[in-house]
Order: sequence, then structure tokens, then C-alpha cells
Amino acid sequence: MSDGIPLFEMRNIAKSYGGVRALEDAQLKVETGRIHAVLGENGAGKSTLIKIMSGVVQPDHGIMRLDGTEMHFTSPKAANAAGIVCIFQELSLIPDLSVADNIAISGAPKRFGLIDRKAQRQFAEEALARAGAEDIHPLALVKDLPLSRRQMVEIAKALGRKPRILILDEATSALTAGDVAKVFTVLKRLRSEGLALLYISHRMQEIDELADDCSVFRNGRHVASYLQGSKSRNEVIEMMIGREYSHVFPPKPTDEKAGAPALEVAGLNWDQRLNNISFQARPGEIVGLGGLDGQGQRELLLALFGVLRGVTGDIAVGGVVQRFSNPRAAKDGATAMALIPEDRKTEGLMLPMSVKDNLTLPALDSLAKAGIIDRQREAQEVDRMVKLLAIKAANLDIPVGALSGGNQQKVVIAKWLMIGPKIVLLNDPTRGIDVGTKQEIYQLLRKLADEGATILFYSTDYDELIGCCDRVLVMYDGSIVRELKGAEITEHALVSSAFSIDETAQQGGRQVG
Amino acid sequence: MTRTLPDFVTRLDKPVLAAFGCIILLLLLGSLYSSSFLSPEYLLQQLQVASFLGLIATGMMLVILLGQIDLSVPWVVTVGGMMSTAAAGWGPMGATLAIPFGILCGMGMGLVSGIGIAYLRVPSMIFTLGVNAVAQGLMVLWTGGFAPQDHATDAMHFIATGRTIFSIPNALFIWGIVAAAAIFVLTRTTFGRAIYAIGNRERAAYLSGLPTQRVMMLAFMTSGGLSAAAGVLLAGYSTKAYQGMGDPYLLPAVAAVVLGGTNILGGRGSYIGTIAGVILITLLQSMLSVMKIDEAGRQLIYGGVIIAMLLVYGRQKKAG
Amino acid sequence: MGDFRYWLAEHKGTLLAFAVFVIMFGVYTGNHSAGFSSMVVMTAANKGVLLALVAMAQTLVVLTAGIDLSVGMIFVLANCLASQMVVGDAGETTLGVICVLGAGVLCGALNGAIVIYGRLQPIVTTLATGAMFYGVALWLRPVPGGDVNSDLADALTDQVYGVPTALLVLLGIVLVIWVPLRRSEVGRAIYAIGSSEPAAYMSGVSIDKARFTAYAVSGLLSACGGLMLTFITYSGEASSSIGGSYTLNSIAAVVIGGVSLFGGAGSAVGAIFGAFVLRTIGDLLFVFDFDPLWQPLFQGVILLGAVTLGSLRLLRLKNRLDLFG
Amino acid sequence: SIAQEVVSGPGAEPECFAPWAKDTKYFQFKKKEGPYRIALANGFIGNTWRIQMIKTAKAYAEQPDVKAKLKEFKVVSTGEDLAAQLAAVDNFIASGYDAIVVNAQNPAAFTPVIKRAKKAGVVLVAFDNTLDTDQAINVNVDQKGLGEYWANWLVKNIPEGGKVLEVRGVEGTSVDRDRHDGIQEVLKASGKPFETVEVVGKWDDGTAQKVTADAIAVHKKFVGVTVQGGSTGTVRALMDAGHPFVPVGGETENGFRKLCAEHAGDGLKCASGGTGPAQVAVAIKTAIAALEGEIIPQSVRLPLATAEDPNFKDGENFYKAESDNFFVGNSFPTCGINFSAQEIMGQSEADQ
Ligand SMILES: Nc1ncnc2c1ncn2[C@@H]1O[C@H](COP(=O)(O)OP(=O)(O)OP(=O)(O)O)[C@@H](O)[C@H]1O
Ligand SMILES: Nc1ncnc2c1ncn2[C@@H]1O[C@H](COP(=O)(O)OP(=O)(O)OP(=O)(O)O)[C@@H](O)[C@H]1O
Ligand SMILES: [Mg+2]
Ligand SMILES: [Mg+2]
Repeated sequence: MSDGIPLFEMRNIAKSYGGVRALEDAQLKVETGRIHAVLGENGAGKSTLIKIMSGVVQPDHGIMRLDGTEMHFTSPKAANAAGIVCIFQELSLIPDLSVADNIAISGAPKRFGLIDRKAQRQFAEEALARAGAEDIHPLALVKDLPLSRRQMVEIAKALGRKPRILILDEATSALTAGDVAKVFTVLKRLRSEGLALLYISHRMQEIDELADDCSVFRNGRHVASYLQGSKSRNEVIEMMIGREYSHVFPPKPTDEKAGAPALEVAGLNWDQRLNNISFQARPGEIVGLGGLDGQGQRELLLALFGVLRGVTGDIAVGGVVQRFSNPRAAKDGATAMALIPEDRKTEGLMLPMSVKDNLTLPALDSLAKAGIIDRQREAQEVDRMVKLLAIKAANLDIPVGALSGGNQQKVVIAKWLMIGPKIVLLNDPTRGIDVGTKQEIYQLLRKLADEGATILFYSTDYDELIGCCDRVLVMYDGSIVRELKGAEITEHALVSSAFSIDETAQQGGRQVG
Repeated sequence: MTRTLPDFVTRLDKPVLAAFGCIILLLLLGSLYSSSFLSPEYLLQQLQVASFLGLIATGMMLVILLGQIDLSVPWVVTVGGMMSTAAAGWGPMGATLAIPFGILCGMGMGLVSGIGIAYLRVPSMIFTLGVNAVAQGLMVLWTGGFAPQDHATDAMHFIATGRTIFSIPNALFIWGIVAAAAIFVLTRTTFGRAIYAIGNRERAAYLSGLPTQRVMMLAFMTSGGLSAAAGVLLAGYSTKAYQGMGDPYLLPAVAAVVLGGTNILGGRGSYIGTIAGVILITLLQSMLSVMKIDEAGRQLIYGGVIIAMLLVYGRQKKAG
Repeated sequence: MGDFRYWLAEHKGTLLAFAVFVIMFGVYTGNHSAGFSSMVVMTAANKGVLLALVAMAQTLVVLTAGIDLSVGMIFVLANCLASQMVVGDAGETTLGVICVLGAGVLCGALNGAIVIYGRLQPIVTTLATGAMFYGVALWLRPVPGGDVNSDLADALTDQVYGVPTALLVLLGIVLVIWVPLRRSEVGRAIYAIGSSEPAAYMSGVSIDKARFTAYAVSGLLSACGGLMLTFITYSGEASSSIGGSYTLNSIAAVVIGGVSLFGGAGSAVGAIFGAFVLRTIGDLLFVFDFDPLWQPLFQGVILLGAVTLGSLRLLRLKNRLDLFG
Repeated sequence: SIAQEVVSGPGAEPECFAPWAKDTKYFQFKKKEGPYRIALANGFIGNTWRIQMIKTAKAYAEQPDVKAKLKEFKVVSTGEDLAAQLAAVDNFIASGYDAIVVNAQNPAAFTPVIKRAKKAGVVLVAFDNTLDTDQAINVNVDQKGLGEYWANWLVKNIPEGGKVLEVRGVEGTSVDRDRHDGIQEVLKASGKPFETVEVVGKWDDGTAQKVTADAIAVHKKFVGVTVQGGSTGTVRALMDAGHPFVPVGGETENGFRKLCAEHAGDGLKCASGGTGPAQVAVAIKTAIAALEGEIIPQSVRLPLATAEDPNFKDGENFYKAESDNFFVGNSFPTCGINFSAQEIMGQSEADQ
């Protein structure tokens, strides 16, 4: 693979944002017919690298060569024209346009200078078929599709541009296992058709399955490139985080939790999307929510947190039946419930506001007397949280949007820890987070539980459920179909119950943890 | 970390400094025309007039920080003026209650706006337009149908035009108090923090357990109250309330807030900037009117200067 | 069948505005002593088309997630210009019309240029340029007056076979300007940037071109409105209150017409019906016997009610997060 | 059988329907049998003058002798939008009203409407903002004459001339222009060294007060003031600035006359002139006369209601206990219209 001119090559690329050095002396070589994985922890510079490749940002210096000729891309359009197409994480779809419009957004078929809708629709249908998403109606609005479908549209859109190099930046992080499998089939087919693919993901098992070559980045520098399979998983992780790595998950306590349940749910129904849900959770327990994506897990968390209207059934906190009409009520007083939302950028954080102001938002009432903020206590609490979660920020007055994804997520968690929550609801909190940070989060969750909090943990990542949870409630179509306990929590059991099919019909899955 | 610097210095960001710079520039240019523009009487006179706009701009800033706008200013100002003078007609009791009653009525209008915008989720751009029309309807009906007393009380006149200490206008003190309160609220209270949070992203603020709808409603109530308070002052200034007294204040209030560096989309801005913006707009209007430029030229210069100033310091970061 | 569902979803706002208008206009003409006569319809059309054109202009800018506070002033400026230029023989009149429309495009282009290259917020930009346009209008026409080619004016404000010509003009403008724009790549880009500008940028959409087009065409449509006003009044007037009221009413019309103030969704056709709805509110004063002092209040309350109508959807709201868009 | 004919004068009731000029033509409409349907198409309503006007119109239509002649009297206010007002007139024509009285939003814009009214045989009478036409009846105030009145009075009271503050109205209106021309021509013709400083008060007390204050801050001292409207505000600004009292020529606001009377002893000399909102009653009366087949001048000149220092009398030409905001010149004795402003504005709906 080292002889001859590579399809695409980057050398000595550097990029700084203000004072932050995102990339320094970075290299990358991409070959046709291969899938190249880019690995690195949050803030390693992966996204910056591919943003440079795809013309979204310009490098401070360094050179890029396509087929041996030097290139400068001043916009995504220019990169597209050269055959480099990038799939950003849910960033490039236009919510109010139809699927077909989105797929054909640049270079739609035309008649008499106007868009030929019929031809465009055909074009979109073909692209969707190539991406294995024939079930998506081309006239549906993107905003009406669930996240995982949108991601498929994104892939179809990229394929519609007939790329030579296709880049996927965490393109699967919002997808369910089933969709991931579909996408993988497509990607493998593209590889065989001679495309070069660049693949960024924090999910190691995906890399294992897909990649041919790997490059690891750390702190904006290229650390190593190697052939997939030539290094063990631990070696790779250690290259990424730059330190020794063991025990992803903290040990689980073996004792059965006793005592009165902190949270009791009985016969919960909502809008035909939550059906007769009943369960209990005790202090010190981490209860997982499993199942395919979109089976009502998010809705369940939102219902508990007082966001949904028209919820019937009983929710008892600490033995007292409650009905929260908004998150404020759920958060306040003896309940002290916290929800770590799904999308940190729109639901968790005010990106332009400072790290400090973001951190203290939920706890503001307790830091204030008669509405006036006690600034000394505020500073103390903020310091405590920054230390506790080891949040890396140049200073606490910079906008939280300038932090890397992982640190942003830590801020979201920290702001809720500040209220001293008794019940913590987690909605897929590790999406797009690197392994190192994930590990810190797992440990934190266990520590919270040991201190007596009750944790309800929804994750799309089976490894996490297996590694972290004392119990897992598997949901299907708005109901809890199965409860797995202790050693019963295996990938096999999770998958089979997720599809709500007979366990014996499933082939045995790999057991991890 | 820059912890050692006092807060108000770090808050004086570039747009604010530029706005103050523009004020000085304007005065210097004006002094070429007539040295009177630099005389203390003229400046104090401008500050007194600026106080009315200052109150309105304070409320406007609150709602702009939320990412909203209040187009009901013109007739809520009138409501404040007319209701306070009407109350003054109800005997000695009415005279004492005149000022609070006027402000209360304005808050009532603001409450309606707040409910429509925060709870019924109608865009503020259009709901406050409707509230403005309703307020106008009410005032026309009130004046024509009920022949109210419209003479300002002595207290109102004194507050609006009197000069108690060092010949500084009382109205300026009122604005000073309101300004101090606004700065305190915006920087030191949970309410202020909530306003910035909602302006940045209401969804995240709601999920953080902030009472977003209540805050929004209260902000509109405050805006209504402050507009009405300006109406009370204006009535005191003219010694009477009259139809249309609020008309000249809507667009200057928005312009003042924006010239002061507050982001029109919400979430960012400091009150010091608004102070600068109010003074800037007041001076600009007054100088153009004194310089005997005809209305056509005045409008051209007024619009041109706003664009020019914003081009100097109000540009957004480039997207992408 | 499946396709129809998507078509319906796309045009829901427009259809709703249309339905509301039909009902209100029905009530109006039903109670009018002259009934649904051609004179009544023509009067309503002449008045409605003006606001409809300005509302269309507003729609274009609102679709890009902006707001244009200068549409009314461009309308007034065009009116003043037309009252000076659209006179004389056929050739001079044609030239005059072209100049007026060109001036509208120029005003819109100025707005667009400042928003794009100056990177100022549309609302502030147009607030300031609106004052400037008004200044120019006042300079052109310090006192009301002027004239217009009355043959052309009469032709465009009369009726043919019982159909008001003003409506035909509006229809022509929709067919010549709106429909092609809606179906062109630039038009789609206008929706795209309104819906999500970063996504549009990432998708390689020509953002500047689309935005510039939106503002320029908006100026053109406002100028069309100003031209029609000249034909209806045979004169020009630099009135800031007319400019202001058309600007504000255009925003109301756009909202009633189902265009999202957040950009990216809605149609100029909806805005047209929104404008007609607003106009019919005023007309209702004729057929119901209101005390004159109650009339402004009545109009205010109806306006408030009309814009609050959309809140009925909240009754069906299941997830409170949907409140925040 | 043309509905509207140009005839030669003299007209009916010449003391009320005074022709504007010697060469003013006369109209005679085909006599119609009463009672009549008359409409008032008002535009803007958001100021006191207009409210007072509408209340006067209603009160006039309620007077027994007038009421007997009316089958219907309808008032519609269409707001600031010119097109809406034109549509209102068209609607009244379509609905078969016999006469329409308008206060035009734009005097130049009614050409097409006048045509249609004429065709339909509808009597169109304009007042206040009258129409730029000789095809419909205008009930006019002599705006330029008002300017001349103020200026003549200033010339008389400031024999040595000096710097005069002129607070103008809404720029771009013919009323503002005519009043301004009247003032300037007389001051110039006086041969005395008058210099004027113009500011724009928009006929609005608050604006007038503000710009007067600005002007005083910059120019320090004036020997006299004319103010087209917002006179109360202008005098307030003089007082607030501690400017010595000088002769002021202003409108007929009650507040202005109150101040003039109150401070007459301190040296405040005033001339107050204008025509009040009651001109609407003259317009209605003209419309009825036209429908009855009387000969009417195309352009009617209204008398000015003036009062000068030292003739301000409480309860006669101003009302101390009443609101500042109404306009006192509210009666036209030669037309038999004798409302006192206080009668109109001092009564609430409930009392009537
Ligand atoms: N626009 C920007 N402004 C300021 N700093 C930035 C910007 N974009 C990236 N950075 C910084 O550059 C560094 C590299 O970021 P980058 O997004 O490339 O990391 P990443 O490897 O993609 O991380 P993740 O795994 O979280 O996606 C980070 O420290 C980040 O904070
Ligand atoms: N304009 C900007 N100003 C400041 N910081 C920015 C800017 N754009 C991006 N960043 C930061 O740079 C980093 C890289 O951005 P990017 O969009 O790749 O997010 P990310 O870390 O990959 O998040 P996710 O994992 O959710 O995709 C993030 O921390 C982001 O917040
Ligand atoms: Mg990244
Ligand atoms: Mg990431």
C-alpha cells in the first residue's frame, strides 16, 4: 500500500482556533478500495482534519494532494466537486425540505432551468436504494423523520454525489444496531466498487468489523497508522489516550439492593407510545433501559421528568405519588431528579454561554437567596464540579461551545450533579464520547449509585448496558418486554429480547464485560 | 484567569466601547456646527429626554435578550400616560396612586403579551403587534367614550422635569435607578441568568429546570411596566397624556438596544451598551433636528449612521 | 394517496388561510347591502392586492429566516417614484414602470448586500434602510401629488368580465415571479438557508446568491405594490405611516398565511390569503354596525384572535419540548 | 338630468357656505327626497382631534332637526392606510349612500373615487384634509391665512424683530406647507429683521416640547414663537427651560389657552387660532344642503376661530377645569353650529 501515489494525501497540516491548537503536523494517506478508520479521543482533532479535507475550514498550513496534484478547497462545494464528500453528524440535512430535495440539494436534474421534480424524485429513490433505505418516502420532510432515518438520508445524499472519497464522521453514532448493520453492508459494497472511505467512530467494535487501515490521533498529532488487526484493542486504546488502560467498567456490587424503592412506576401510559409500564428502582441501583432505538425509552425518561402531557398511571418517588408538570418540579425539593438529555447541543447546553453559567443553571435556586446569586458559593461549587469531573477548559468564562465534545458532555453531567440528585435519568449520555471519557463517566455513575442515588440509564450501546447496569429493562413498542438481572445481562439476551423474538431462535451473541 | 479584573470592566466589550466612542465623535462633529452642543445645559437636557427612551429601551432589552421583540411599545406608553392621569382625576386618593396605577396598567398589557408569547407560543413579532392594536383601541374608546382627566399630577411633573440636586434632572435619576436595577438583575440574579439562558436556547433552559415560561412572561410584564413608566414620565413632562404620545419611541428603542451591542437574536448583550445606545440615538435625533436639515435628509442620515455604526462594530461572526 | 398526504402537509398553512378568507369574505359579502357584486369584489381586490404584494415581498425574506422592516418603505418609495415617472405616452410609461421596478430591485439589493457582506442582522438593517428609503421618498415627493398614466391605471384597477384586473395582475405576478422561483434551485436554496443555514452551507448551497435573490425579488414585489398603489390613487405620497402600517401588516399577513417566522416553511400564496384575511377584517366594519369609537378596538381584538388561532395546536400538544421548536 | 351641475352663484346660506374666492364655481345637485343616508369615511383615528371630530359628527347627526333629515349616518375609520379609505368610499358608493363626507388621508389620491362618485350621483364632501380637485365639494380652512394671522400678530407684538422659533407640523403635508408659507411671507414683507429657526414638532405636544427644548438649549433666546400644533408642549418647554415669556402664536388647544390665561400676568402673550373639529358638522350640513338641491360653492371657506391676549375667558373660549387635549374652536355660529368643545368632550358615553 505504500508504493505509488496514494489517492489522497495530507501532509504537515496545522490548524489553530484562536489559541487552541486543533491540529499540528498531521498526516493522512487514503487509498482507493479501502476503509480507513481515524481514531482518537475527544478533541484529538479528527473532525478538524476531515473538515479541512472537505473544505469546511482552511488549514493554517500544510498541503493536500489528490491524485498527486495539490488541492485547496475553499468551500464544501469545491471539495464535493473534487469528489470528496463528507457525512457530518446530522449537520447537513435541511429539516424543512423533503428527503428528495435534500438528496438532490446541489445539482438537481433540471428542465427549462427549473427543478424537474419527477426526475429528482427518481434520482432520490435510486440514492435511497443504494443506501439501503428504500423504506423512506422521498416526499417526507426530514424534520419528521427519527434521527436514525435522517442519518440514512444523509448517507443516501452523499452517495448521490458520486464521491471518490466518502467520509463518515461519527455517522453511525445515532444509529441502532439494525441500521448500523445495513449501513455496513452498503459501505462494504462501496469499498468493493473502488471508493476510498474514511471512517470516524468511537465504537471500537465497528472499527474492528469495518476498517482496513487505521490512523490514531492524539492532541492534534498523528500518532500512528497501522493495518487493522495488527494491534490489540488495548494497545490501540492506549495509543489514543496516551496512558495505560484497563477495566473499562467499574466492578459491580454483588449484593442485592434492599430498602424501599426510590422510584416506583405503575401502569404508566402515554399517547399509545408508552404502554402500561411498571417497574421499581432502589437507591444504589443502576437500572438500564435497553431495546432497539425508538421503542419508547426516551419517552419514558421524559415522562418521568415531567415533560410529557397526558401521562396516566402512577409515579411514586420515595413512596409518595407525584405528578410533575415540568422539569422544574421534578428537579426541586425532595425528589431531586436530573435528566441528562440526548442532544447536548440543543437540550443540554447554551453553547454561547460560559462554562460557569452553564454549570450552575439547574442549581441556581439553591445558590441564591431571594433570587440574588451568592457569587462566592457559586464559584466554590463550580470549582468543585470542574475538579470532580476533570473538565478541561482554558478558563471558565469561555463559551461552552468551544470545548470538545467530551468535555461538553461532562459539563452537562456536572451541572446536574450540582443539585445532588437522588434520581438520575440518563438518555444515551456517551454518544460521541471517547473511551477515556466514557470510562470516567461509568465510574462516576457507579460512585453516584454507591452514594445512594437511583440511576436510570438508557443507552444504544449494548456494551454499556452490560458493563454498567445492575438490571436492564428491555423495551419494545412502548412496553417493557423483559427484565434482565445480573448475569442474565448478555448481548445475546439483550438483542433477542430487543427484537422481542424467541431467545432460542437467535444465534448466540458475543459476550462482553 | 482574568478573575482579578472587576466585572464591569470585562463587560465593557468592544461594541460598548465603540458605542461610547461614537457618542464622543458625534459630539465633536456637532461642536463644529455649534459650540452649544458641548454646553452642560444642552447635554443635561439631552440626558433628561434620553431618560424616557432609556426606560423603554430597558424593557426592550430584556425581551430582545430573550430573543423576542416588543412592538406594543407605542400604545403601552400611551396607556401608562393616560391611565396615570386618569387616576389622578379620582380625587386625592387618585393623585397619590396615579403613578403606580399607570405603571400597573402597562404591566397588565405586558402580562397579556407575556401570556400570548410564553404560554400560547405566538411569535412576539406578531402578538405584540396585536396587543398594540388593542391598546390603541382601548385608548381611543377611553378618551372618546369616558372623557377622562388627562392632566398630570404635580408629582409627575416634578419627577419628569424638576431638577433637585446640582440641577441634574430628576428624570435622569429615575433612569439611573432603573439602570442600576437592570444591571443588578441581569448580572446578579437568577432571573437575569435565566433571561440569558432562555435567549440562548429555551429548550435547554427548560430542561435545566428553569421556569422559562414564567420568566418570559415576567420579562414582558416588566417591559410593559417600563414602557408605561416612560409614559407616566412623558405625561409629567408634557403635563398631560395624549393619544399617540408613544409613537416616536418604538424604533429608536430597538435601535438603541442594538447599537448598544445586544444581539437582536437574544442571549447576548450588556446594559452598559444599552445606555450608550440610548444616548447615541437621542443625540443623533436632537442634532439632526437642530441642524435644520429637512426631514428627507434627516431620515437618510439617521438610517445611514445606524448602518455605518453597526458596520463598524456590530457585525456578526461569519457563519460556517 | 401517500403522495397526497405529503402534498397536504406542505400546503396546510396556505389551505387554512384560504379557508379562513373564504369564510370571512362570505360573511362580509353576505351582509353587504350590495352583496357579492362585481363592484364590491373589485373594491376589495384593489385594496387587497396592495397588501398581498407587500406580504409576498415579506414572505421571501421571512423564508430566509430574516425579517424585512423596509418593505413598506420600498412600497412608498415606489409609489412616489411612479407618481413622477409613469406618465406620458406608452413608451414613456413603459420606461417609467421599468424604472420603478428597477428601483425596487435596487432597494432590495441594498438590503441584501448589507445583510450578506455587512453581516448585519436583517431586522436592524432594514430598520435603518427603511428610514433611508423613506428619506428618498420624501425627497422625491415632499408633498402628496403627482400623476399617473390614467389609461393604464384605469385598465389595471377595473374589471374584465366581472373579474377585477388587479387580481389578474396579482395572478400574473405569482405565475411569472413566484412559481418559477419556487421551482428553481435558487428558490429551494432560499428555503434551505431559512431552515438551517449551517446545513445549507455544508450541503454546498450557494447561500449568498439565494439570500441576495430573496431580498432583491422582495424589493421588486414591494415596488409592484407601490406601482399598484399609484394606479389606484393616481398620485404619490411619502407617508411614513403608510409605510409603517404596510410593513407591520405584511408580517401579520405572512403569519396568518402559514409562513413560519423562523424561516424555511410556507408559501407566498399563503401570505396572499393572509393579506386578504387581514383586509377583510377591516371590511367587516362596514357590514356590522359598530360604534365608531369601538372600531379600532374591534380590529385589534380580531387581529389578536386571528394570530392566536394557531395556538389551538397546543391543545393537542403531547410533548412539552415541542413548545420550543 | 345630470346629477351634478355647475351653475352660477350666489349659493344658499352665503354666510355659512362662503365661497373660497370670487371665482369659485357653484354646484347644484339634483334634488333628492329625504331622509338621506350619509356616511363619514374617516382615516386615522388615533389622536384627540379625530376623536373629538367623530364625537362632534355623531352629536350633530343626533340634533333633532338634522336627525329628521337622516335615514342613516354611518361612520367608518379605516386607519392610516390610504387604500383602505378609498375602498371605504367605494363601498359606500356601492351600498347606495346619498352623500359621503371624507377627511382625506391624502388629498391627491381621490381622483378615481371622485369619478366613480360623480357617476353614481353621490355627493362627496371633503373637510380638514380636503381634496386637490374642483370636482367635489371642499370645506376648507384657510391654512395659509392662519399662518398669516400668527405672523401678523408677531410683527405687531415684536416691533424690533429678532430671532423667531417656528415649530412646524408634519412635513410633507399641504397644511404644514401652507401655514409655513403664510408665516414666512408676512415676516418677510414686514421689512423688519426677522430670522426664523425651524424645528419639526409634528403637531404633537411631546415632540414639539422636545424640539423646542433642544432649540432653546442651542440658540438660547428667541423673541417670539409660532407653533402649528402641540402649542401646549412648546409653552411647557419655554417654562421648563426658564426662557423668558415671549409672544407665542399657536393653535386652539385648550391646554395652550389655559397656560396663556394663567401666565398672562407673567408676560406670556398669546394668539390662538385655528378651526376645530366641528368643521365636520359644516361638512355634513353642506352635504345635506347639496342633497336638498341647494346651490353650493365648490369650495367653502370656514371662518377662523381666534382669541388673543388679553381676551382669554374661562368657560367662554377655554375651559380651565377640562382636559388640555381638546380643541376649543368648536363652533361656527354663522352655520348655526354651536357646540362648545366642552359639551362634546366633557361628557362621557354614559352621560349622553
Ligand atoms: N471552531 C473551533 N473553535 C475553537 N476550537 C475548536 C474549534 N473546532 C475545534 N476546536 C478545538 O480543536 C480541538 C480538536 O477538535 P476536533 O473537533 O477536531 O476533535 P475531535 O477529534 O473531532 O473530537 P471528538 O471526538 O469529540 O469529535 C478541540 O480541542 C476543539 O476544542
Ligand atoms: N465556531 C466554533 N466556535 C467555537 N468552538 C467550536 C466551533 N465550532 C466547533 N467548535 C467546537 O469544536 C469541537 C469540534 O466540533 P464538532 O462539530 O466536530 O463537534 P464534536 O466534538 O465532533 O461533537 P459530536 O461528537 O457531538 O459530533 C467541538 O467541541 C465544538 O464545540
Ligand atoms: Mg469530532
Ligand atoms: Mg465528536
